[in-house]
Amino acid sequence: MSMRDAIARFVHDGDTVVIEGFTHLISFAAGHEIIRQRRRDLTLCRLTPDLIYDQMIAAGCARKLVFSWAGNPGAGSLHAFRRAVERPPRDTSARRARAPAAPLEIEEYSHFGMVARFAAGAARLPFWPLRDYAATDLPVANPRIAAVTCPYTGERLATVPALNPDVTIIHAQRADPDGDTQMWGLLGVQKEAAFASRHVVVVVEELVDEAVIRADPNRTVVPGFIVDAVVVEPWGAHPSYAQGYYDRDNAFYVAWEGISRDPARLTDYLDTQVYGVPDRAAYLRLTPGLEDRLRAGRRMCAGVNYGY
Amino acid sequence: MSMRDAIARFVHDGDTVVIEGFTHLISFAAGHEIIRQRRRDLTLCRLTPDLIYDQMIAAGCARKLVFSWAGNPGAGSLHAFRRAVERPPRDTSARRARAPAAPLEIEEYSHFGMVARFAAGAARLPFWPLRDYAATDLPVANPRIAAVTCPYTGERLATVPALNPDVTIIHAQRADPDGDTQMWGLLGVQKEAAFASRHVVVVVEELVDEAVIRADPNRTVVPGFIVDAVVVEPWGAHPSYAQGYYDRDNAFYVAWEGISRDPARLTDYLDTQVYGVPDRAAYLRLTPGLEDRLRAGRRMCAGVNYGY
Amino acid sequence: MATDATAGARGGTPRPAATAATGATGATGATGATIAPREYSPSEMMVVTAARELRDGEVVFVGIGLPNLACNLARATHAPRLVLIYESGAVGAVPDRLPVSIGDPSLVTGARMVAAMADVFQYILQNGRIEVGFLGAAQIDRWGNINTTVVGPYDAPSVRLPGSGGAAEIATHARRTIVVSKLSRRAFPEAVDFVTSPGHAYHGVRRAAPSLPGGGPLKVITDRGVLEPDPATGELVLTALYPGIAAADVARDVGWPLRWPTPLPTVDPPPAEHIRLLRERLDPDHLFLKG
Amino acid sequence: MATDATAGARGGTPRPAATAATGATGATGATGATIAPREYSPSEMMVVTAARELRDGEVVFVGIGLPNLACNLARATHAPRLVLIYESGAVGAVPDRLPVSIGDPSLVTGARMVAAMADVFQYILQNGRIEVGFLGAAQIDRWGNINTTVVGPYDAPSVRLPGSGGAAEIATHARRTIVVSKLSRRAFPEAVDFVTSPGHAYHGVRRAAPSLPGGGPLKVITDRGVLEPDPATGELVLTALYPGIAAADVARDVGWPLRWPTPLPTVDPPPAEHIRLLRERLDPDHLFLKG
Repeated sequence: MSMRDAIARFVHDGDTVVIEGFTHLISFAAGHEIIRQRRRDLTLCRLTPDLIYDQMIAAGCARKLVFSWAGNPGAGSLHAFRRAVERPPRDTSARRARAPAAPLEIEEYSHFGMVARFAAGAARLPFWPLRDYAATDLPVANPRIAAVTCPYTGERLATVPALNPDVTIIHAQRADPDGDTQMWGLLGVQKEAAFASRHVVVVVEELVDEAVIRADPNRTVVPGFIVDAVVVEPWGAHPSYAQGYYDRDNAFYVAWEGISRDPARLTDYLDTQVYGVPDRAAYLRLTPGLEDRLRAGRRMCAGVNYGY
Repeated sequence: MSMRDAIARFVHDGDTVVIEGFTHLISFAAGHEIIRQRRRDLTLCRLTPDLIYDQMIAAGCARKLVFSWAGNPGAGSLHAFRRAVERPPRDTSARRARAPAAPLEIEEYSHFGMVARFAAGAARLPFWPLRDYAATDLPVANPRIAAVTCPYTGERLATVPALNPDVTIIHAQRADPDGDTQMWGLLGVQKEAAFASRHVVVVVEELVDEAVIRADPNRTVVPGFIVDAVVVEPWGAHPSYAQGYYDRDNAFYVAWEGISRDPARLTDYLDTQVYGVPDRAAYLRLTPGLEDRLRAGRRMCAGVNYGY
Repeated sequence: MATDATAGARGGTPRPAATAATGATGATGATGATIAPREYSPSEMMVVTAARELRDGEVVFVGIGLPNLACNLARATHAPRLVLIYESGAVGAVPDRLPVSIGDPSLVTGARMVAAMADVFQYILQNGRIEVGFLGAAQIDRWGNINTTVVGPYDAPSVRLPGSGGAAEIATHARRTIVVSKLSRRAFPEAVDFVTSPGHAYHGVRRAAPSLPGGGPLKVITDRGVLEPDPATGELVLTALYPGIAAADVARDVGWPLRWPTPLPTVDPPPAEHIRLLRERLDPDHLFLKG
Repeated sequence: MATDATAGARGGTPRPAATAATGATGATGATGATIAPREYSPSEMMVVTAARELRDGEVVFVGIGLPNLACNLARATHAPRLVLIYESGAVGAVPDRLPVSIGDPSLVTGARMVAAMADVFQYILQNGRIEVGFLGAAQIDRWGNINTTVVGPYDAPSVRLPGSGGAAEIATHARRTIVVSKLSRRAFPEAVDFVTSPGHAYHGVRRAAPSLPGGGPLKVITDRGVLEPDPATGELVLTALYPGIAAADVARDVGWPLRWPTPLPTVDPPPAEHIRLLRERLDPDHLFLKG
């Protein structure tokens, strides 16, 4: 399925949408297509909103953000996000200037809290218990953080509610046509997010024959029977990365600090790199030499024996 | 460390002991050494007691069994276990004849319940919630199955208490000297059992250089920093199996039905194959041709690229 | 309520004809001639009947023995895209020998995925991803409750059975549970000695979500016919007979006053091609198709 | 109770001299000559001081920047068997470049293990397997409470910071949390605007197991000296100064009446070899050692 068709079919206005991947394997291609298709009122969930949700917030796709760490890892801030939530005191003119196109609701956890929300969703439990948030202000800021009493010890434990998105989109190194998906390197919470979700779209660097998957079944993270669509989109994670395929574009992450700080530059970025191209292939053509700069070196591991 | 030293050091009378591995990678070598060292009053925990706990029960090591499916998979019963718990009515002479050396206490769950107990232990939570046991007699038979109320939906969910063994012993294909352990094929609940445990002993087919582990870090299931001892014991899982090394000895599993049904034959088995040998190498020498019969064929998978 | 049903006499007040076993997949016909009862064994008929319950593309939680053969027969005939999941974690197995245990290495070699058991039970089964679960039963009672734990009292059993394994979870969560069990008075009592896996009523209370989200044992495939729960009461009633079998042949070995509709459908006999497949390809050594 | 401590005047009632930063590992000496303050930067001194907190073989939950450099310095000197874990799941990483994010691919290539984040947080961190956790802090207050969420009110912040990430969990579960933060009045207020990660007292109640099983922020390593909680009250007090710094230089930028024992130990200056290692091998481009 093309990315255009997958987004048209599985992402609707008002949906709860997850694009997961912790630094690694973030599907920017999917985020850009959602922007191009001008989806609105989305509830965007991710541990780390990262540049992709900053772009989607700037483009007006988001009604609400559910997250646990909203920064530009190693480089600075997500300024579109910050403009949407900051309210500088005593300077009403600045405040008006900084106000976003639409107000952004936030629902905030810690990483563990988000992981636990996905785990509960994947296990079809209404909550997940965790030992966390004692003596912090997070449960005050977010009343959805609640508590249960252990029936054995009487201890009070924090709980978070299950997160069951309408659609989860994950990027992976490879899948077969049935959607059996293999990834390696950092795995984040993709498995939990996929199992928690009503629909799952997998975007891959390579579509491989079923035999490739079956040769190493322990490498499969998401089984095809929970996958609704497989989209083949090489370099679909750039400026994020795909271990074994291409490196993270750290220069772009650093550049985002300046781009996102300036609404005009951000608009220009969206116009050129997102709205201005029809698809990921065209996006890549905008930056000649990108592939050569970031293409992964070779560090192959040996195989193992599955015989008996 | 030798198996003898590892058992001497990490398994004590009265301990709660886990030898995990679902059909695959069951450390019979460890079980036999525990029998040889005549440990007593152990609380033995496993989803499937399998032949190894039947042998340990017969040898008088166990005070209590915690389990979820006590059969001989594909072949019949665990008769030492059955003799220890069955009380045939109306036949007191048979009852006396069938009574075990020591009475065996049992604590019973379903597979999911045992998995959840290990997961709670691994997460250092006092309980784990699961949607299970409604309208069954298991919570009547086992009052440790309790319930919590979801703080969001009001739904009552079953709970099981955490299981934190004194020692977990797992068999794996390979580890490095620091204890970083890789396995493939069926993974059972080894990861959870290891993380839940105060001590962890890993028994491996092969000790490999750290570089082998580091070449494919996604294959590591148990990190060295939670491992207390690495024992190198080729064929240490026989008659269970190690994917890529040797097949399950199904003939022995079938034969166990007859051996374990007859206390005299069972005693003879223990005398010959367990007490009668000093270690696993000697055990293997008792059955010439065993390795040739069961050695795995070759079904290598390809490696993947970890470069960037 | 279940108590409404206990008054029903044998053969009386038939349940509305729900899908009979024959209606499921239309497995017959396409592959040609069927054969006479003496040309197939009761076990073979059970396997063929179970296979007909499976729809192409379904996700099936399967054990060893007859259910495994039923799945393989379905894959070889009308349901090539069936996804088989074993509680051991093997997903999409294509064993090149008949596995003797659900943890057999042949289920791993060439599988689509190996899932850790924590994921099998939480993310697959409890998640509601399993469409069909197969169970055996040492005992199954009038209300579909299944016992695989003990014969006699729990604390002093005359026979200690293996226990639940994953059975309680399958009967709780699978959308449809199919029980495969040979008829006998001992195996089909009025009430089981111990409820290991939930049926359709427990001490008079009908099963319901959210604590029991799955459908429970919706088909009980025996060696003489098929039982299904009466939708109104949850009581198991006879809904189809194998060729050459009379309802009384079933009722004789069932420990409660068995009811059935009139007329009572007869299951199509197995196509000759399916019997050939079973004998020549799927269980050539007759490991599981003995009786 | 925390209220006991609020009466203590600056410099008064010193806490019993707990392990000063210099006592941790004896990192100096073995590698020879130390150097004068003008020959190393405050950031370098912070890294060297943090490295001394680490004991060989410990399991450390580490972030990017100065803590990462501190761990690498410790590994290159007295703690070669330190196990580094990043919240991204990389265990035992040996990056061949300086990672700019905790999810950098160089942390995976050649690592000992990659753990899924559900396992990192449940089986490693909540399990109590982390001996040392490093945290930064936009604000840290008198009681060791850390804010990385907002400046100003939560619903209308003047500055929106990234939030917790894994910080709340680290401060909850790591046996010892080490905070690395440069001194400023803004960063060391009497009370933080928002408690993201728990310190030693919250609204007057001291931290305690089981809800807070870890030790909390037991060292706060600044660019001028080291603060530690008074064991009796949980209040952060100055326990060691860097060479050439006076206690008043620290107190000036701390938003509460800072206390310290007399005499106040001075941290050993960095060995020349450690500074060379940092500059030439561990951060040759001065990516993190700017100031």
